[in-house]
Amino acid sequence: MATKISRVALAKRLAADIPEGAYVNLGIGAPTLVADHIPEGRQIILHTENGMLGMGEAPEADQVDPDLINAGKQAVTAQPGAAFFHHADSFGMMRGGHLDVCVLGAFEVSQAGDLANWSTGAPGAIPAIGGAMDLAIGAKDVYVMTDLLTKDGQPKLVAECSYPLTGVRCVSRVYTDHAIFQVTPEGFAVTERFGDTTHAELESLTGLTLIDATGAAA
Amino acid sequence: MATKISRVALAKRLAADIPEGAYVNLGIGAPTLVADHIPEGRQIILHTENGMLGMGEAPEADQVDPDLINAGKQAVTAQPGAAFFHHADSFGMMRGGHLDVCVLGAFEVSQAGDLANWSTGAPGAIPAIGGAMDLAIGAKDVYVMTDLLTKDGQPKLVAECSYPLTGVRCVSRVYTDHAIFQVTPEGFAVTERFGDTTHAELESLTGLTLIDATGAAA
Amino acid sequence: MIDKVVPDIATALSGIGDGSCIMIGGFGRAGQPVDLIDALIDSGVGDLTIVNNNAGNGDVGLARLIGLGRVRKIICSFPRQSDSWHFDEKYRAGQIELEIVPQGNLAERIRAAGAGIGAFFTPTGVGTEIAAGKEQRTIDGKEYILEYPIHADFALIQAFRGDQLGNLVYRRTARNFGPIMATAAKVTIAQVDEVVEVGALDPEAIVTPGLFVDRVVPVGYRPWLDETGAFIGGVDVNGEPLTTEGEDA
Amino acid sequence: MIDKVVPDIATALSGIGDGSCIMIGGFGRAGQPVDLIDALIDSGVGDLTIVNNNAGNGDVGLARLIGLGRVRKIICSFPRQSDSWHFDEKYRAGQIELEIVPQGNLAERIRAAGAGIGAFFTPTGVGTEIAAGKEQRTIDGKEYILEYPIHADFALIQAFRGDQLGNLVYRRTARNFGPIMATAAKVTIAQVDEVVEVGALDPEAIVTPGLFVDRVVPVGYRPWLDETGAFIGGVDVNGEPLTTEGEDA
Repeated sequence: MATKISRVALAKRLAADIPEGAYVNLGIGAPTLVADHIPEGRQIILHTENGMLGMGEAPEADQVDPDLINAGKQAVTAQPGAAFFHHADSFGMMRGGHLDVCVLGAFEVSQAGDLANWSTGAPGAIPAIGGAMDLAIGAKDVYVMTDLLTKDGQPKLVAECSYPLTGVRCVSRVYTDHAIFQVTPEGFAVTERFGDTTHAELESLTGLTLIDATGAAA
Repeated sequence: MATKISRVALAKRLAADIPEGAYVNLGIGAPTLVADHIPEGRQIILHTENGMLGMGEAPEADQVDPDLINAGKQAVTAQPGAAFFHHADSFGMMRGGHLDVCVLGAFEVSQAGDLANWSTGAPGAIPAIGGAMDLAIGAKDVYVMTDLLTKDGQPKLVAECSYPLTGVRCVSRVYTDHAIFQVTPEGFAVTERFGDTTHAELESLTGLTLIDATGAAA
Repeated sequence: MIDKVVPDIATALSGIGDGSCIMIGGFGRAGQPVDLIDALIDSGVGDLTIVNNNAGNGDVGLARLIGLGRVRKIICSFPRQSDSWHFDEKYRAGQIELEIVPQGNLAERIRAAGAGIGAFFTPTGVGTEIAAGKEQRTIDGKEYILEYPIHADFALIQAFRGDQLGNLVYRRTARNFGPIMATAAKVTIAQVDEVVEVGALDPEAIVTPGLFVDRVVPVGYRPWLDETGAFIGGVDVNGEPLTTEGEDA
Repeated sequence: MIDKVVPDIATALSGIGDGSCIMIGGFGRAGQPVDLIDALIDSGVGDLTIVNNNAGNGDVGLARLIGLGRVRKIICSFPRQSDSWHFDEKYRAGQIELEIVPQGNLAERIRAAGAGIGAFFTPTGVGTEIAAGKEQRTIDGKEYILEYPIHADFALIQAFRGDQLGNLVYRRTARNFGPIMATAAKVTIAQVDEVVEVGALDPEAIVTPGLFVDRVVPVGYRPWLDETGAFIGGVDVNGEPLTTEGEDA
């Protein structure tokens, strides 16, 4: 049996945790996959911070409307009951804590829930923040969806972030291809392991002391 | 010849100074008279801080709409091109300096342009501010429209206000039944006297040293 | 399916208990959630903190709530009116706490709560009594005082039409405090004249997106509108039917 | 009669001189005032400070303005993109100053300028590089940094329809920065697809009241709309005509 699950399986697993009626912002990249895997019959409402609630899926090619895009500047559609608003209102919704869930990618997440996902801090790199810092504090729950390891095999779950921070103590849960980690005052708690991944392996891969919470009631 | 003009004549005189295309908020009471005396052919747009631009005159009795009122909670109408907005947007317009003129009543105006018009400070009086303090700083020019003297014969133009202040250094001009006074760094400058009022009389009535600017170019 | 429409006013108000902080929309009769306020009175809750522009008029609505001694504290801009006798009496007797806030600062403080702003510098009130004890600062040559957000447990507002998702539109100057109060409360309850199909409200014209609204209760069109929502008039500015001269005679 | 409609783009841009601070609306292609930007380039003005979400894409519009060396400083949230080579080159050469602002703080700072707020405490950016040198404060147990308004001399925005009074409505997510930039500039210039009669825009749905707008210039409906303003499509997300497979082959 494998020690990790696919990106699509992870999107599906994360989607299962988003409750009926939730207002959700899916960050650019992998998190957008979550929208395609919401369980049948469950209604969630997608926010896109450029100014819409009720975002729908991508349109047919000949129906692309350059005035109807998401925060990744991709063409989208509007669902019945959608609403448009300007940038100050849209970011006010996030900052004011009205969204239930933001799902974001990450370079690193620290045990304290600090998030680094906007810059690798490489010398000479041109900075670009966009909505990253707003999204990091933009919902009641901020979920990170990511591979546990970088392509170089480095863990993305760390004691302290080495990359420039996007937000401090903002992540509530990390969905990785190996396991789900809850951020707790005592550090990362593993709530679910995928495949035949063991607790010891997760501790070995991350170099962290992890709490085993897989036996806890859901 | 009289030494003062009527309230209606004063409204007419003030109205003549409001330029074409101006955005104007007329405070509760006497200032509302100004709306009826805008010179023929001149278009101004009235703001009411409860949430409308493009306020029109009072409706016929059977056309009163409780949902269409001014800041004095009187029934009004909406002119073509009117727009409705919420309270935060409406007061943002004022605070942000987007209105050209506010016309307000006053208990006292000081030489420095301080305004007192919300409370006489009587012991035991129940306070009520409403939009007064917002209006006092709510336009590029704040005009006060008032009798020069109280019913007891006390001048409303004073060296320093004795009543609780509504705003500091906020009044640009005072239109009274005796004369028009511009607030300048050197004190009140009389720009126009009504009837056979003399400069000496104005100084006598107010007890202030006044600048005679009636000879200045308009 | 998301359905925020509740069947009746009592259900709409469920969870409001003693000691709650409640924002109530409206300016004059416009935008007053009269049915919700009446039901709040009937519910018997007390020790309330109320946020409203005024402190009640006459013997009904908010005035009655105050008269019944249910309001511990009121945050408002203009309590004293010719017919605010219930408030006046409680205030003079020291039985109600008053926090008076200039109307624009009140609106901005409510908006700040909804938008997650921790505090803001406003020029309104500088140099006046209301600046007493407040932090003052000169920024770019202009003076400001620091004001803090006003949060609430519940907001009771009136809107014109709403849908199952909680999207709301208002009517004319009845919009006033509704859209900002909806953002500043933990639970926002809207009475609407009519509930319409999801998709019937123009997405370009929705004023309060459903995200801010928890419960929607339809109460029928206000008396000066017909059953389609069109204006018919025949009332005074308080919404009371016009008496004919014949009746007066 | 008030008439803010100007006959052509050149008139619309009159008064913009070297050293101006200019806000430019848009997020992606949506809401970009492309005709105004092109005319700004043609006008030859330089030493500009530009406020925009990005720092230009490809070789047109804002990217071209930057490439031509007309921009002294840019205030934006996301300059680095796959096709931001003009900005990248100027930035690496030290020929353009960059003030990077998280997108929500950028929006709120623009809104604050329009609403007369002197400064505000925001939680966005706390504990990050952008908090460096900024005043920090704990309010009600939560940390915030202090941010200041961004004012401009001119705002160039795109709206869908406008009238002679300057009232504007937008189209879908093209609304983005337009309504707030309109409030924050001394002179706001809007390109609209069509000018309609005063009174034709629904007073409940006007997004930018004319008070905020100084000049309105009609430029015709955008390519993905027909002559009535109805959506017809046939373009990619950047508004470029779709190439047929036959043409590609």
